Amino acid sequence: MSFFKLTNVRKTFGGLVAVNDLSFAIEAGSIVAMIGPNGAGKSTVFNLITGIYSPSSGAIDLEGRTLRSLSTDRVTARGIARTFQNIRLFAFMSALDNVMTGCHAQMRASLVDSLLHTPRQRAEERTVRERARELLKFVGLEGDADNYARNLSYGHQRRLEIARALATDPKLLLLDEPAAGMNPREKEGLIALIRRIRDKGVTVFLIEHDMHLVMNLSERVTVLDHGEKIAEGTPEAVRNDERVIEAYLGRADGAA
Amino acid sequence: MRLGSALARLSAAGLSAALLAACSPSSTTTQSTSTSSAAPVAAAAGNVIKIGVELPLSGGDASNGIPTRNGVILAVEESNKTAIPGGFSYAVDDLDDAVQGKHDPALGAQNTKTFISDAAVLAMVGPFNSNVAKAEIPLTNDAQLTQISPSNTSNGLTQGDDGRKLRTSHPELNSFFRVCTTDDHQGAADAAFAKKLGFKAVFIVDDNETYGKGLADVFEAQFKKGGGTVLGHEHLNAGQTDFKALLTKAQNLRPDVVFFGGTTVSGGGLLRKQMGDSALKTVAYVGGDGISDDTFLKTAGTMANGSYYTVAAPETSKLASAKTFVANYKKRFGVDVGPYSANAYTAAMIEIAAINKAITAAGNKMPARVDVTKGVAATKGFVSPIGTVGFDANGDTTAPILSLYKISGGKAVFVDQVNLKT
Amino acid sequence: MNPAVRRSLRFVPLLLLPLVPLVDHNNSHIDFLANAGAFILLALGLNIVVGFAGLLDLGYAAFFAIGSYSYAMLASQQFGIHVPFWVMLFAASGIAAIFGILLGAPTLRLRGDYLAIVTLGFGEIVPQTFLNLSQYTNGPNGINSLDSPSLFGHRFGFSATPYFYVMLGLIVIGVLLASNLQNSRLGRAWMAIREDELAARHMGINTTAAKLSAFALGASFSGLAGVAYAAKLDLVSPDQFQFNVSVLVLSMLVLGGMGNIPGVIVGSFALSFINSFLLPQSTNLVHSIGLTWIDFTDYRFMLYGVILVAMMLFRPEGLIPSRQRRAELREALTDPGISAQEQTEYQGAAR
Amino acid sequence: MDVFYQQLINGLSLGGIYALIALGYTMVYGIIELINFAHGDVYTLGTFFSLAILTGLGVSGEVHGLALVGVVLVTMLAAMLLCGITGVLIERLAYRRLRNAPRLAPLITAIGMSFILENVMQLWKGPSPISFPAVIPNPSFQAGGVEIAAKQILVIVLAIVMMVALQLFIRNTKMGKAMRATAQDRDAAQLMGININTTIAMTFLIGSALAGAAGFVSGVYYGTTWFFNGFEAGLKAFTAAVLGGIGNVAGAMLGGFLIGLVEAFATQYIPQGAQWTNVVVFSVLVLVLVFRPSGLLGEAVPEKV
Repeated sequence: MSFFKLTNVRKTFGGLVAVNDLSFAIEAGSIVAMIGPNGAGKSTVFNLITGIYSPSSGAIDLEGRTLRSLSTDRVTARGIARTFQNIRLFAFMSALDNVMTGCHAQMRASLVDSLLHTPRQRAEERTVRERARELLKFVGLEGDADNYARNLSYGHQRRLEIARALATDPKLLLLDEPAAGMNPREKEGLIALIRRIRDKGVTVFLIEHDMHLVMNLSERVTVLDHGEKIAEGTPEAVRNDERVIEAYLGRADGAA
Repeated sequence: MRLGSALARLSAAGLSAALLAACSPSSTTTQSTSTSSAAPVAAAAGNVIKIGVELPLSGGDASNGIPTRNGVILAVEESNKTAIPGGFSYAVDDLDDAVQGKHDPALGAQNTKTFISDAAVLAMVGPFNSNVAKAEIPLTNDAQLTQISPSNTSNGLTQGDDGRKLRTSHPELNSFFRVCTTDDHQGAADAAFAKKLGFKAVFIVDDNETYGKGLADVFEAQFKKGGGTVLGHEHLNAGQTDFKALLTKAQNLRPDVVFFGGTTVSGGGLLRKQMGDSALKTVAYVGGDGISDDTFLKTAGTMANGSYYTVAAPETSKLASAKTFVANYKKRFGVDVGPYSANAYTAAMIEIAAINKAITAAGNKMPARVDVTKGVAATKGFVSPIGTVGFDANGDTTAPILSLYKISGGKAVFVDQVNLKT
Repeated sequence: MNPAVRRSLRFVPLLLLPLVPLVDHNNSHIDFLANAGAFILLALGLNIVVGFAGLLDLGYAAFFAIGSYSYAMLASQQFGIHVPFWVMLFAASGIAAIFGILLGAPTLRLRGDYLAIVTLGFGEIVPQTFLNLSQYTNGPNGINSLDSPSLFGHRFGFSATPYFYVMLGLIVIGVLLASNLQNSRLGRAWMAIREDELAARHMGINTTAAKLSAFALGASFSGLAGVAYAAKLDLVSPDQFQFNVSVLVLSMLVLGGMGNIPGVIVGSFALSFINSFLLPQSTNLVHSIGLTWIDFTDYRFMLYGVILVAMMLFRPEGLIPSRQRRAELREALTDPGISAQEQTEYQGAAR
Repeated sequence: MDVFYQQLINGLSLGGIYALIALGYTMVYGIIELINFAHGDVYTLGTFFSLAILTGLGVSGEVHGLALVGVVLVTMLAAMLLCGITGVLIERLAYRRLRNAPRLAPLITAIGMSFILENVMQLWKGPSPISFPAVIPNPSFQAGGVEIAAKQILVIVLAIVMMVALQLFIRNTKMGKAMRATAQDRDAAQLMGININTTIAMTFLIGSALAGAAGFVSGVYYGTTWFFNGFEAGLKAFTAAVLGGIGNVAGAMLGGFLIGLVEAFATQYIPQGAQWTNVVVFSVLVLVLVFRPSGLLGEAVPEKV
């Protein structure tokens, strides 16, 4: 049984087919990537996984249990976290609060606890605050805990988004173009960070345009074009796949 | 209109002393204050006794309120020319209960509290509207402050269980009186007049307010009792301007008269006007005193002709005691009397007579409010511009006289008068 | 002096508040303060909905009406039921909360401005229904002669002083609860929803449940205010709960500072004061010097309007802002380039 | 059945006024996604302006023949122009600065503008209903037991003519195309060289002018107005716009007529229905928003992520 699996997933908007008959599997503890030209439907796949859209047909399973018709927050609670292509932090909350918000699903404080600040609630707040600080440290933002998210640099915002996603305690982490807008040095740092995340036991599934990063990091690559899978395999295999070269690499190299 | 503001009820107009203390909340003893108890009021400022006037004085209702207030002003001015025991003099303290042009019960209650906390106020005239009275009666009952309304016609204010419920603090001593007749009288008079005029099938509309609905309910019952047919009874929405659908519903039932319970501004004027655009163009229109104002003539335009209304007062020109009042009023204010000017004048005169007596009984000192109230309650055979007035145990007038008017040629013409004394 | 001590010293004047009725014997002042208290409670409640969770509720007066009518129907001779005032405080806030959930459950997935309009529609329906169901509510007459609350055998009657203490007590409780909420798991969830609803969902926040709880809690505050206010006025009638009451409370929030509890209190007190003292008093003043055609109270709605417009344009964070709200609302004004992008994202999230 | 058809006419003529107001709502919402709360008050202002113009022209009663055409055209066009300018001013003063602010901000400002306009009108003409001269002779026609007044035909025809004219304008003129482009993607439109400020101002001009026309017609039709008229009418017109599918011109018209019909039929067929009309209309609003927020003719918009 695969850790995570898409089976014959299809999504249409009106008459437009965004994702067509897509199947692939991800093994636990791996780092995999999805590539494809702009508009190939990559972000739509993420949105299908996290319950923003529901598939027109097909199945999505995590650890053998279907995610179908689960709302986004339930998907998160099942153990799938994500970052966004265009950063969606809580811009006017501190970095620490951003990460603490990510702990929401793990927290048990009820409405009554929240109203009365019961001892249980206060203990939980302390624990969560500690955990959030650790996560900030893990991504290298320990100095930015009290800054507004929007006042952080671009690269730091990307890291904060990862810390926030990790706060939900995911089994599978979806990263949507994590390296976009980063300089080469930041990218190296990011590669190291993603490896450390995997070493913690989190499976990483990323969308990326940066071939250097993809080839360096990922164990398997899925290639999407016009909503269809055109290739799948190790980075080397994909790199040499003729359809991929034709559909994607030839064009993207020039663009990147 | 419907902006019956909650904030407005917070607004206590006429708190001139209050502002001082608001600026310096620590000032302790300088304020002359009174609790709302029935204890003799000792620390009244100066030797002026105030008659509190609580009426709608602004906006659309002002055409009712201002001529009514003027009646009180005239009574006070005339009384001040006579000898008052104890060297006191009288003054009018008026508060407006209209919020954005419409009477508001909550503001009325607030105004009443203001009067209650002013020790110089020994009696009130007002309010004009029954729903306002409902909010005020428990307060004046608690303070045992006499309150005479010139125009409240709703039965429930004084009679039956409803009336008793309002006298929460002092069920044994009523302190609310009225010199006009009640809705059952007005509604009954309307029904009697309607029958006399030969109408057989009525369509009833009311404005879903205390006065209008009460009047319409009594009319409905009485008209049926008199053998008439009630084809329908509908309630308007506040602020409604389109009555076409309602009139279609009505015209289809072929009434020979439309009865309206309510006031001009709550829809009475517009409803009549729009009848002109419907098949009910030639059908008669009957209402209570709520459409007895000039605004009705303006709003309904030419359609005002053919409308009838009753006023819960005798026609002053038919009453000898009224002639002097009408002349004096015209001299003082330069305009003709309003429908309730004489009632307000009478109310104030009854209060002043009772206060004068109470002053003498208290050894020419400021009397207690409760004694004034007892004096007013005992009023019998009081000669006034509206006839001979007295109060029954509920505080209702013992001489319920109603007049019917018809509008023709853009003017109200006296038609008939009934005395419903039983 | 250490800063914590200095900070707490700022609150010492608040401790003097309970002494006001002992010092100021003018009934109308105490009456005003008690009424203002009811509006502070309402504003605290609406702040949970609008300030914390960012949901614009334009029918808030409906919940006030439900609270008031609950008391009027269950603690008067209307049906011969006489539930004690203190029990009704809880019961009515519960009833109001239930109506909050009933309204919220189907509508909360709507985008922000649609939600505003639905609540507005609800705000129109509720008082009209109380008016029309006259066999239960006495229609336009309203219900009066409500049971007077009593404490240890002392009947409140018509004196404003006991209500002043009731309001003060309720406000203290309300402030504690609201600030607890703000600094809790739920409070953070609301903030997150306000900032980016879609991202909030990805944090595992059940946004519908979080919004519903904001709606219900906000409604329960107005239930409390409704009971206390109805008992104090001894009357409920349908025209006490029109749209302008909802707008008035919203103006209080906008004036003081949405999302910030001290700001909300200052805003609602200031507006109550202006309405009850400043406008009538200045009218009396100009009347006394002969300018009788001027009536400042006629400009009341102009005032609300000007407050809403001017504050949103020039000081959207309110007079006493919260740090976060200030940043949110300010930077959108000064930095159109960046926020334009955010705006489109925000729109996406709200759909 | 006569009653049914009579109420149909009543409903359509009431709905015609809602429809004219709804057109403005839907245009503004379509282009800047703002519920222009003050729009209902601009409509009332239209009646007030018309009244002032008629007074200025010295018209106080029925006018006949060519003079009638002249008076109606002059008054209505002038009222439309004045309302249009008012709308543009409101946008410039109260909304433009907030175009990029969180959505609640301009909505709150719009409510504030509404209160300001109401108060201004109240100070102008007082709080009571004011009468409006019956300019147009009002003969009525019998059609199979149903009586149709000339004014009712005027309202219905005018609403349809305005809607069609607006459709043609939006479809065929350069400005109309700019409006559509701006509505779809403001940034892209700007890149294409469209002046966003002018386009939005133009939207307010046209929408408010239509409200002005509605104001004139309502004055003539009811022979009365008052400062608070626009609150409820505006709310119902917004309901109409939502019912038809907000942003959709034909939908606004359809919604307007439907809401008018709902009111007329609720009055007729619900026992004591008059008092329930508002409850029924606002329930329709709630139900439509809950079950079909895109309205009858609108399209569901997929979520942007």
